[in-house]
Amino acid sequence: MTLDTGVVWLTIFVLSVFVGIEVISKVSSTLHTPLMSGANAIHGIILLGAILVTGTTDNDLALVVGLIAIVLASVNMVGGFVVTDRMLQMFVRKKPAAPKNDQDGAA
Amino acid sequence: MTLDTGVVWLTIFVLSVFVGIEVISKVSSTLHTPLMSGANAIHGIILLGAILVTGTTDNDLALVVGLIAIVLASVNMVGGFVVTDRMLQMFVRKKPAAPKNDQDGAA
Amino acid sequence: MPTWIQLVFLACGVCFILALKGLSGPKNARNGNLLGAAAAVVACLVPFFWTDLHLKHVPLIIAAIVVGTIGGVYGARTVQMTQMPQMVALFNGVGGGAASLVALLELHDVVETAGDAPWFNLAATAFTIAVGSISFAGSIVTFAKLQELMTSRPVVFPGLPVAFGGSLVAALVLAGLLVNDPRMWVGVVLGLVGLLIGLLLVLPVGGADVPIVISLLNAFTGLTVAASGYVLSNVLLLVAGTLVGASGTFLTLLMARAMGRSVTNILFGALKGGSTLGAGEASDRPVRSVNPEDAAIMLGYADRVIIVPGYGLAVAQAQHSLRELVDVLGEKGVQVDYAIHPVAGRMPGHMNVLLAEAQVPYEQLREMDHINGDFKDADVVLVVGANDVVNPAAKTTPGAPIYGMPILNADEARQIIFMKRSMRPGFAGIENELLFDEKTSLLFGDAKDSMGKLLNAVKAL
Amino acid sequence: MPTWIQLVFLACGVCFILALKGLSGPKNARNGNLLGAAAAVVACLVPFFWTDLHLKHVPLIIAAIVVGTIGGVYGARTVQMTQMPQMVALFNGVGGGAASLVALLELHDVVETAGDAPWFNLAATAFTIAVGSISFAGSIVTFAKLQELMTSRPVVFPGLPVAFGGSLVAALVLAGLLVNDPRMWVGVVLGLVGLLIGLLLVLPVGGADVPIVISLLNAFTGLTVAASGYVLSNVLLLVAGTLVGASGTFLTLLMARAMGRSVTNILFGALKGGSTLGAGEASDRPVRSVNPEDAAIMLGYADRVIIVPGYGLAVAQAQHSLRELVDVLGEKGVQVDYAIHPVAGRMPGHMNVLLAEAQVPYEQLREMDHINGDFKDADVVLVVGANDVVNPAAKTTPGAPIYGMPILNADEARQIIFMKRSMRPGFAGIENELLFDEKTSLLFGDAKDSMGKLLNAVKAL
Ligand SMILES: NC(=O)c1ccc[n+]([C@@H]2O[C@H](COP(=O)([O-])OP(=O)(O)OC[C@H]3O[C@@H](n4cnc5c(N)ncnc54)[C@H](OP(=O)(O)O)[C@@H]3O)[C@@H](O)[C@H]2O)c1
Ligand SMILES: NC(=O)c1ccc[n+]([C@@H]2O[C@H](COP(=O)([O-])OP(=O)(O)OC[C@H]3O[C@@H](n4cnc5c(N)ncnc54)[C@H](OP(=O)(O)O)[C@@H]3O)[C@@H](O)[C@H]2O)c1
Repeated sequence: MTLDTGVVWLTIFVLSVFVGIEVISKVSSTLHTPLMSGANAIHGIILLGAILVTGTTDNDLALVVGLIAIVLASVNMVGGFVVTDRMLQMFVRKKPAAPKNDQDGAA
Repeated sequence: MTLDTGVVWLTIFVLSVFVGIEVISKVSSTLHTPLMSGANAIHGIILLGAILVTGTTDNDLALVVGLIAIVLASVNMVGGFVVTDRMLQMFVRKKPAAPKNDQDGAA
Repeated sequence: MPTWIQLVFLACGVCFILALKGLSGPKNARNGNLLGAAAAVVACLVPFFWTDLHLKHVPLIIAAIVVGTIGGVYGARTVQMTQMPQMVALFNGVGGGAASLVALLELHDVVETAGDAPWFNLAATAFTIAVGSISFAGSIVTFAKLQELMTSRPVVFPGLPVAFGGSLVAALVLAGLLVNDPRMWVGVVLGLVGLLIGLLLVLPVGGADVPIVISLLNAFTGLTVAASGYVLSNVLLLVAGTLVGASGTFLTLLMARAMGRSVTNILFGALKGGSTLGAGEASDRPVRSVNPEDAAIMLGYADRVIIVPGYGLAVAQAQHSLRELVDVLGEKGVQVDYAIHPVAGRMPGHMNVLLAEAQVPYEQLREMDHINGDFKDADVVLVVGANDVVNPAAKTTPGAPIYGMPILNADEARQIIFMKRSMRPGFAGIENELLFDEKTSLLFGDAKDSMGKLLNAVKAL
Repeated sequence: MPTWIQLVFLACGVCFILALKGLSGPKNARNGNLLGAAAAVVACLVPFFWTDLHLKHVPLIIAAIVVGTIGGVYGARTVQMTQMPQMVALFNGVGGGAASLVALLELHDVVETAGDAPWFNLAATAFTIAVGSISFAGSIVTFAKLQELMTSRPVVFPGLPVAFGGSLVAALVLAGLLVNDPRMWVGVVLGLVGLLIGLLLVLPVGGADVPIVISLLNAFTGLTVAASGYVLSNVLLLVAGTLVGASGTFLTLLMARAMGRSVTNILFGALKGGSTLGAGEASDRPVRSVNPEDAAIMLGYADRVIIVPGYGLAVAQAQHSLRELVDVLGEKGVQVDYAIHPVAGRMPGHMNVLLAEAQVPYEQLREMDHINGDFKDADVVLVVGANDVVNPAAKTTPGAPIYGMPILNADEARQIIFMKRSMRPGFAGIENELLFDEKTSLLFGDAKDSMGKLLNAVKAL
C-alpha cells in the first residue's frame, strides 16, 4: 500500500468523527441520559488496552498498576452497560405505544 | 503498524458506508434530484484515476483508451457539478423564506 | 506517494462528505455542491504536480479534459429543467463507462507485468469492468426512454428473463476466469456482457420508475469508483466512491418509498408480468368539459382555491401565466395556495424548481402533508397538467401501478377543474376516475393556451 | 496480529457504531446497548486466545476483571434512578483513570526500550495521561457534588483562575518535555497536574449544569481511548474512542441547548463572576397556601388538569400515588395530562423514566412543545415538586441563570397548585414569581404525604 501509516490512522479517525456525530444527530432529549451512559460504557473498551499492556509487561510495579487499570476499566465497561440497560428497560416498556398514541401528530 | 493492508482498506470502506448513509438520512424529497446529481458529480472523481493510469501507461492503445476515459470522466464530473448548481440556484433563491413563512408550523 | 499529497486527498475526501451533507438540506445545498466541485478540481490537479506522469502524455490529457469539460458544461447549461433526469442519467452513464475503461487499463498493466496481482485486486478489477458497463448501458437506455428516443413503456419480450439470467451467469464465469489468470480478452468480453446486462436490466422498467433506476445506477457507479480506488490504492477514490455508493443506495430506497413502490418491484415487476406502467389508452366515457369563461367564473367567485400543478405544467411551460392568474385571483380576494406533491412532475422537487423559476412566493407552496387537510374546505381545485398525483386509484385500486402512493385529496373539494389536452392518462398510464366525477369539469387544451384564455377571462370578470 | 483478530476487532467497531445508532432512537435503544455490550465482551476475550499474554499474568488479570465486574454490576443495580447522573459520572471517571494508567504503562515500555518511539506516539501518550486524569478528577468531583458529599454550589476562590491557567501551562510544558525525552517521572507528574486541572475545572460549576460537564468529560475519555488506540495501534480502540469523543462532544452541545445554556458559560461562567447557580435563600413574601381538601375540590371539579412533575416528585418518590390520583380524577371525567419538560428533574428524560416506572400510560405523557399550547385552556395546573421548569424568569429576567431556557407555560392556566415543602427555590436557586401569583396556591409538605392526603380528599368528594 502506498500510504503512510499516519495518514491511514488519520483517515480512520476523521471518518469515525463523522460517523460519531451523524449517528446521534437525531437523538431526542428524552434519551440524552441513556445515550450518554451508553457511550460512556463503550469507551470502557479501554479494558482491552489495559489487558494487552498488563498481559505483556515484565515489570512487577507495572503489573500492579495494570491490574488497577483493569479493575477500573471493567467497572466502567460492565457498570456502564448494565446501568444503561436498567434505564432503557423503563423507556422500552412503554415505547411500542409511542408512534400510534402520540396525541399530537404535529412535530 | 500491525495491520494488514486489506483490513485497513476494509475499515475505511465500512466507515465510509456509514458516513454515506447517515449524512443524507435527513434529506427531504424536494432535494432528491439535486442530491442525486450532486452525488453523481462526486463519483466523477474517477477522472483522477483515469489521469493516473493514462499518464503512466507506455502502450499507445492504452493511451487512446485512457484519453477516452478522461473525456467521459470529465463530462461526468464537470457536467454533474454545473447541472446540480443550476438546479440549486432555483431552490436557494427562495429558501431564506422557508423557516419563517411556512404557514404550517407543524412538522 | 508523498505524504502531503495523501493529506490533500484526505482533505478532498472530507470536502466530499461535507458536500453530501450540505446537499441533503436546503440551507447549504448550493455551497455544499460548490465545495465538492472545488475539492474535485484540486484532487485532479494533484497528479500534474507529482511527476510520475510521462511528460509527453500531459498535453494530450489536458486536451482530453478540456474536451470533456466543454461537453459537460454545454450539456449542463442548455438542458431544460424538465429534462434534468435524463441529463443526470447521461452524466452517470459516462462516469460508469470511464470507470470500466480505467479498470481495463489496470487489467492491462497486470497482464503486462505478468499477473502478479493478488486475487482480490483482480476481483475488484472484474467488478469495476462489469458494473461500470452495466451502469453505462443502463443509463444510456434510461436516457433514451426519458428523452423519448424510444418508448417509455416497459419493453418486455418472451426470452428476456432467460437472456438476463444467462448474461448474469456469463459475467460471473468470466470474472472467475479473470481472477484465475488475467487476460485482456476476458476483460473485454466481460465489459461487453456488462453492457448487455445493463440493457436488459432497464428495458423492462416503466418510464415513471426511471428516476429510481437512475439513482440505483448512480450508486453502482459509485461502487465501481470505490473498487478502482482500492486497485489504484487511492484513498480518495475509495472514500468518494463508497460515499456515493452508500448514499445512492439509501436515496434509491427513499425515493421508491416516496413513490409508494418497492425497488425489486420496479426492476423486475415487468418481468413478473405485473407491468409497472399501465395500458394508457384514452377512454371514451362521457365527461363534463367547460370553457375558459365558465371556469373563470368558478374561480373568480370562490373564497378558497387550491392549485395542483403537475408534469403538464412543466411541458407547457405555463408556470408564468399560472402565477399571473394566481396574483389576479389574489387581488380579487380569493385565497390561493399551490399543493405540491413530492413526485409531481418527472423528478422529485420538479414543481418546486418550476414554480420557483416563475418567482412564486415560497409561502404559497404547500407540501402535501400540510395542505391535504385543507382540500375539504376548498371551493375549487385547479389541476394544471397533473393526473396521477390526484388519482384516487392510489387509494382504492390495489394492483394499480401507483397503488400505495400518497396522493393529494383533490377529490374532497367542492369543484375540480382539470386542465389537460385530452383524456389520455398520466405517466402511470392508468385511468383517473376523478375525471368522470360529477364535481369535475375539464378545460381541454395545452396548458399554456388555456391558461392564457383563463387569465383574460378572469381579468374580464 | 493475525488477520482474523483484526477482522473481529473491526466487527466489534461496527457493532459499537450500530449500538450508538440504536441508542439515539427509542425503538432500538435497548437492543443497541445490548449489542454494544456483546461486542465489548467479545473484544476483551480475544487477547486470551492469542498468546502474547504471559500465562502467569492471566489469572491475575481475570481476577481483576471479576473484581471490577462485581463492583460495576453492584453499583449499576443498586443506584436509584434519581442518582443516575452521578453513577454515570463515576463510571466515566474510572474509565478516564484507567486510560491514564494504561498510557503510563505505554510510556514505561517506551522508556525501557530506550525511547525509540516516534514523537507523535509520545504526544498521544502525554495527551492520554493528562486528559485521562482530568476526566478522572473532574468526574469524581461532579459525583461528590450530585451525591451532595459537598455543596452543589459553584466553588470559587480568588486565586482560582490563576491556578487553573497555571496548571494548564504546566501540563503543556510537561507534555513537551515528555515528547523530547520520555521519562517516567515526567509522566507521573503530568498525571498529577491533570488531576489538579480536573478539580479546578469542575469546582466552579453549579450543580444544575453538572450533567453537561459529565457529558463533556465523557467525550474527553473517549478521545483518550482513541489516542491509546493509536499508540497501541489497535483500530478498535481508535474507532470506539473517536466515536464516543465525537458523539459526546455533539451531545454536550445538544444538552446545553436544551437547557438554554452555552458550554463555555457553563464551564467558566462562575469564574467570570456571573454565578451559574443563584443565591437560593427562602423568601418571606406572602403566599396563598391551601389545604388538601380545598385542593381536592379545585381538581375534582375541573374539566382539564395538567400535571407538571419535577425533581421533587422524584426525591419524594410520589409518582405512584400521583398516578393513582390521576386515575381517580380520570374516573371523575376530568381530562388529565402530564406536561414533561425536557430538563425536569436532574437528568434529561428523568420524568419519563420516573413515570414509566409508575406505569403511567404513554399517551398521557406530553412533551413541552406539544402541550404548551394547552395550558391556557387548563382549569388547574398541578405542579408537583417542580419549580425552574415553570419559572417565568426564564422568559422575563435576562441574567437569571435559567434565562433563555424554554419553560412550560403553567402561568397561562386559570389556577396553579404548587406541591412543595417550603419556599425554597429550585435547582437554579432563583425565586419563582409564579409562587406569588394570585392564581397560585401552595400545598406545602413532602410531595408523598400531601399527595396521599390529596388522593384521599379527592376520593372523598
Ligand atoms: N417526481 C418524480 O420523481 C417522478 C419521476 C418519475 C415519474 N414520476 C411519475 O410521474 C407522475 C407525476 O404525476 P403528475 O400528475 O405530475 O403528472 P402525470 O400524472 O404524468 O400527468 C400529467 C398530465 O399532464 C397532462 N399534460 C401533458 N402535457 C400537457 C400540456 N402541454 N398541457 C396540458 N396538460 C398536459 C397530461 O394529460 P394530456 O396528455 O391529456 O394533456 C397528463 O394527464 C407520477 O406518476 C409519478 O410517479 C414522478
Ligand atoms: N434534567 C436535566 O438534565 C437537568 C440536569 C441538571 C440540572 N437540571 C436543572 O434542574 C432543574 C429541574 O427543574 P425542576 O423544576 O424539575 O426541579 P427544581 O427546579 O429543582 O425544583 C424542584 C422543586 O421540588 C421541591 N421539592 C424538593 N423535594 C421535595 C419533596 N420531597 N417534596 C415536595 N417537593 C420537593 C423543591 O422545593 P422545596 O425544597 O421547597 O420542597 C423545588 O422547588 C432545572 O433548573 C434544570 O436546569 C436539569
